[in-house]
Amino acid sequence: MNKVVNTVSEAVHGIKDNMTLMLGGFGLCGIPENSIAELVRKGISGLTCISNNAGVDDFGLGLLLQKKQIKKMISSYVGENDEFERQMLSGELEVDLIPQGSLAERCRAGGAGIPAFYTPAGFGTEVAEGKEVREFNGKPHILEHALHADYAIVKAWKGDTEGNLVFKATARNFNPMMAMAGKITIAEVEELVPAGTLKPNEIHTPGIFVQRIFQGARFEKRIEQRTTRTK
Amino acid sequence: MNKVVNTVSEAVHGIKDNMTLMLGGFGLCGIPENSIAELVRKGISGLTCISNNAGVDDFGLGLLLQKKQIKKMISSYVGENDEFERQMLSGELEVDLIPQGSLAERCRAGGAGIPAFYTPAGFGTEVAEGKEVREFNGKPHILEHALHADYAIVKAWKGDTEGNLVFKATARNFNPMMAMAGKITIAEVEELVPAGTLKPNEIHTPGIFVQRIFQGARFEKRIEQRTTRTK
Amino acid sequence: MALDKNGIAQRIAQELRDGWYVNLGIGIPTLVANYIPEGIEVEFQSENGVLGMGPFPFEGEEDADLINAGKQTITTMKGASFFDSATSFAMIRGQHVQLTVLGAMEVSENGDIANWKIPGKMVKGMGGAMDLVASADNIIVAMMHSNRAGVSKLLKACSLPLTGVGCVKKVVTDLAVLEIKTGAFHLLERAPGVSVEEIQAKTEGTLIVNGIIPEMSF
Amino acid sequence: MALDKNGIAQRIAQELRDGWYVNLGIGIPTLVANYIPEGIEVEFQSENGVLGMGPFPFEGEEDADLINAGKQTITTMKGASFFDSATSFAMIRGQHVQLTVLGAMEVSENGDIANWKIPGKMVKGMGGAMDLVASADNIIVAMMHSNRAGVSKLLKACSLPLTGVGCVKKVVTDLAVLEIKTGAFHLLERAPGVSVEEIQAKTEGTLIVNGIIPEMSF
Repeated sequence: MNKVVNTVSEAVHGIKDNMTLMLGGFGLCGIPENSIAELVRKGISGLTCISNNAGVDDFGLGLLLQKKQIKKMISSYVGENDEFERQMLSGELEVDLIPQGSLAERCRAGGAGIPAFYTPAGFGTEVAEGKEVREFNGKPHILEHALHADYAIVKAWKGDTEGNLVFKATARNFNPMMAMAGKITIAEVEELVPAGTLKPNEIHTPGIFVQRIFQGARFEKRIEQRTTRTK
Repeated sequence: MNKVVNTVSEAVHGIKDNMTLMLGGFGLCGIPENSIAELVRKGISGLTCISNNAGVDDFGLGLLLQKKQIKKMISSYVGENDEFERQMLSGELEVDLIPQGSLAERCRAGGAGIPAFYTPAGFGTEVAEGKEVREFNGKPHILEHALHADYAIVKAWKGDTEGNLVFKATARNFNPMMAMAGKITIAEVEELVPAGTLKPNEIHTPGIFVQRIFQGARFEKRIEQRTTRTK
Repeated sequence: MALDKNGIAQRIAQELRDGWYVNLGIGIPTLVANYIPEGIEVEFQSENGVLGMGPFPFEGEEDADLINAGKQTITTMKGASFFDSATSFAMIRGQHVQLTVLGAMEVSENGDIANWKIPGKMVKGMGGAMDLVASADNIIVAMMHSNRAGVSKLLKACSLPLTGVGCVKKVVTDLAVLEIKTGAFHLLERAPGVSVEEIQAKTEGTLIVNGIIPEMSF
Repeated sequence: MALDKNGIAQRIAQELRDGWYVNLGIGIPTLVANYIPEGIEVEFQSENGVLGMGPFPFEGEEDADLINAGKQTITTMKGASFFDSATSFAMIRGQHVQLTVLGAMEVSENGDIANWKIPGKMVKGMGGAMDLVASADNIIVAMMHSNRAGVSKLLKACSLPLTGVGCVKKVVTDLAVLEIKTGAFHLLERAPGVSVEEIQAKTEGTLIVNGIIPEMSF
């Protein structure tokens, strides 16, 4: 089952104004930077973006924010982005903040056909407002619903022509769950290899979850907080 | 964090009559056969066993059934075991049959701190009796609760001294979720290697889920349905 | 003449579409893999944790760690992957598998299916069947039209404990291809040489026969 | 004298026990890793998907694909593992992590914590904090006793939007170690040279002082 598309333009074909997208990554780590650049170039707007973070001012989803292409963000942490804060406080941008574990689990649930589940996270806080509360084992939990997206865009280290993916280190993060939850899932990879190259035992995301795959033309892989020690 | 115990006897230490155990495996594939043999030898009885299958008459959990050490089975499919059927139909053995996907998800939920979730599986059947039914997206779902165990016993291909595990092919099956859901998780492995040998990117079950690990003395790895084609 | 098991599998194989992921149950459904139409690529999922199942191994090449959901030794194709049971049923429940083919003891005219239990006699368990039928959009039942006692398996209502309700859309038997909709079995095709009258006689549930019913072609 | 941030971290490190998996939040908690007592082995989890975090890399050895939850470049120890965010929070929610250390803007005498939002002013988001505080059995808050304006952060009730309710069991500040139980802050230890009176003056919530309060020892 060949899933290969040749260009980023072909990969994001069909993404239209006002759609809901999931985008993998944690901070700037493991983000689909080629696809984001293409969405900026194409000027698709009114987007609802489900992504743990919102990039920084001049990289990642920050680029889409700068151009005001995002209508709504569904994230857990957005603290590295001045333009984001400005748009949110001014009311230009809708924001739905979700506990990180609930965000991850809601994406997985969306991909796994679990419409809703109970979690203790957020009980007694703003996050629980309007949500059902139920006690299990004497502890209150809130009901959280699955998340879905028209397109999920993920970034992997290696991928094969059948859409099987392998992630590197902490660049894995939200990518596997989002790959499961997209109606159409686009994977951009650093290295595209023939089917049969990746060991079946070592595949993180089976190709069944991926509809399109391409090798990104260029990965900047910017580091957000370069931290070192001295020898 | 060294999790190594030297013998199977040390590994199952603390397992007592009337406890609840989870045991990995699908059919006879990927079952913790050394630990099962030790439970038979020790004659621990009144056990509640959560396991997808119940072994065959003379191997796997079938050995514990022969000795009537099992009080209750929680499984999805038990069709390969005459003694099982006899004990069940005669009422000697309590049996809770659960859809396979719900069994897997309920074990995962137990390990992941999700007390309950909704699934469409089993709606309108015996499985749904006494369970809450709720509609999501116009489709009825039933509420299923997390499963937990006093001890989870899993079998892996390779494991390191810190309890990190790698499974082989379809011997993975229920083992990773059960490893998550045991208060104490025992892993028996074909090959025990020093920490640092397994690549961090290729570990299926992180050591945090494993409390004890040992290299099994002998693995028969019996094949249940040897099926071949001719050249 | 009524089809044999291989004939049923061969007819079902015509339902496959290029690019589909397919879950085949134990028994007749397993045989479908032998009749994939030319020019079509499909990939087989087995719920015990493999995608990209291949044919049975050659003798001496069996691997105890590599089996299908029927516990049979198998091989894998290029591009295969292994995963745990939770992920496997995420694929199924999340509707990533395009077609499920499974056997049944009974199917009713409203699409109910029973295939896991005969009270007091046989209780093997449902395995993955309840997840499969509750989740899949596209379910084909492969079975004989009547049981060994000659009693119809296409019923007004199932008499056995259900596996799922209102989920079966298509049934392929040794006698016919039938679609289930509007609370009835709609006859689509006859097995070669089998008459509409014979199918009618062997179908307990409501059978709709609309116009001329063609023979299956292979 | 009040402790500095490193002092707070050093005191918290005394709470570590051999064999624990520990999640350290951003800020002061991160510094705890520098003071692991001798003879004790702990492993650090970062919720973005790594177990077995090591020290920061040497210059030139940074890997953009290897960061902690604070987005800082890190290294890994022998026996480390990587996993996705769902698995990471399965560890946290499933109580496989024995200790969580995190910062706070406010803590109340019944164990409520606020650390993610100042309405109208600052909304960075809760990140993983809500999952951590709702799930962990053992939570230590590391923070300054008062904010920059000199206002106590140990309150009768939090004024800011909550991160979690009734979850904090212990607080270590620049002035004191306090246990939260029975709806009050119980003073356990004083920073070297800091008086009970000073701690009392700087604690808005109910403070219980029982007997002689020892100084922290390092």
